[in-house]
Amino acid sequence: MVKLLYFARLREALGTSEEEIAVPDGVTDIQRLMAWLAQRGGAWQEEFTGCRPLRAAVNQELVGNTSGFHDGDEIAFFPPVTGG
Amino acid sequence: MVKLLYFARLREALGTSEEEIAVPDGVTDIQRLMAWLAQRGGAWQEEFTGCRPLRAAVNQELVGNTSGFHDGDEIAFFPPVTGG
Amino acid sequence: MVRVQLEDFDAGAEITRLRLARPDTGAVAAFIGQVRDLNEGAEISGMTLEHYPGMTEKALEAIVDQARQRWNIFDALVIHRIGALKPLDQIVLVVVSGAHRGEAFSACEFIMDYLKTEAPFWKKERTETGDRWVDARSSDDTAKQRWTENQ
Amino acid sequence: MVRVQLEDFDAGAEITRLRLARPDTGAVAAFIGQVRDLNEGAEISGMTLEHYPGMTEKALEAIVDQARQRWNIFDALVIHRIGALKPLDQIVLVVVSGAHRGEAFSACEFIMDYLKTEAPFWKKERTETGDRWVDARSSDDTAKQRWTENQ
Repeated sequence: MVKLLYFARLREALGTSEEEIAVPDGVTDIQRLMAWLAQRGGAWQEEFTGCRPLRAAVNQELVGNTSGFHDGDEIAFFPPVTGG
Repeated sequence: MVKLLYFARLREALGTSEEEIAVPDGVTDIQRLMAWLAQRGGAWQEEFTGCRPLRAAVNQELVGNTSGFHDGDEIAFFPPVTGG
Repeated sequence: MVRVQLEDFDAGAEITRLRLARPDTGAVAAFIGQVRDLNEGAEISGMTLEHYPGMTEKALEAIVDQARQRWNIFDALVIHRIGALKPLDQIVLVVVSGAHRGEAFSACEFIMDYLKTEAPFWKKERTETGDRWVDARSSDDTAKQRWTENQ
Repeated sequence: MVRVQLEDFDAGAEITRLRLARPDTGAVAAFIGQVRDLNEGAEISGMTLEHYPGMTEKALEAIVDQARQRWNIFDALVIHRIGALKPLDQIVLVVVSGAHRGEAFSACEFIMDYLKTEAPFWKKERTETGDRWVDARSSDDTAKQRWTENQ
């Protein structure tokens, strides 16, 4: 099981802010996780196929798309940040 | 007649803060004025022979040593500034 | 120190606190960001700032740590607001104290540039034609890149 | 605006004033310089700041004008104190407001760098072994030169 979090525009587009979910074997990095989420279709497909800029964090650290993750991790997806 | 002003360490070394004075014909720029003041000897010689860094202003504008001046001008000499 | 809060802050009081904390402090650089009444041609009546509780604080701490490692500064403070804000409200305060001005200025600007690109905050603006999420600006990426080129 | 004064100033109030002056202000950069309790290895018990009445104000105005020509800023304020000061007293305040942070930061640092090398102020420090005039620092000339090289 991993915990997935969605923020800001992405949260609104997906209509959800978080979920706890078991991912299939083989879905072991951010890139594969995004591809798997995109298969849900609709907004998921639009958001996770890489057309819109998206950032990912694993356990609250920014990571690149090739970064792996493990069972129990907290994985967040969000648009480029716009604070300050 | 020109008005001469001295500031900070220079003022203390010369023991005077200002004077109104007629300069000889031919003393028409800062360099020549400094040489003429150096001829007074003592502290004047020490301060105006160019060994210590000195700045000059004519009518409250910083100028270089080759700048000229005219009758009635206010000419100031002072060490490099140390504000802020 | 890093604070993420709903409440407004007293920039003057924070600056004074850092300024007086050490008698060998010679320089304090500060930055305040506030909500503008217009953005990209549209009038803004307000905005909401969302963040990622936990990660946002960590990201800000990491940015401040980087600044401390890179420059010889005494202290650095970041306060960033979240929630509903209106034009002329303060959004962010960065204060850096040090012995001399050059390092205080650089560290303060570095913290802002990194905050703009690495700290998880998102702005949603309220305009006459509806709400909209603010897009990230490429100029912010450019501003951040300076710090890696000028090593 | 430029002020040369004996009295202390309220940095927070000045920053707030510039910040709120225009609703399209997004960024305020500020700098405060204060008297350190030590300089070049000696303990400082106080200092006296001398200036050139008339020229000092003109020089500061000229520096602010240069900053305004060079960057797209909304307002700039310089307050510099003269007379007797003691450690932890504020010496100088520079505040710059603008739409965006990059120009506010640059203009604020530019004003300080030019003030340090072009505005007629002189510091005399009181130390345990007597009074001494502070020497100009070559690092201040270097800091100023950056602005002509980066055109």
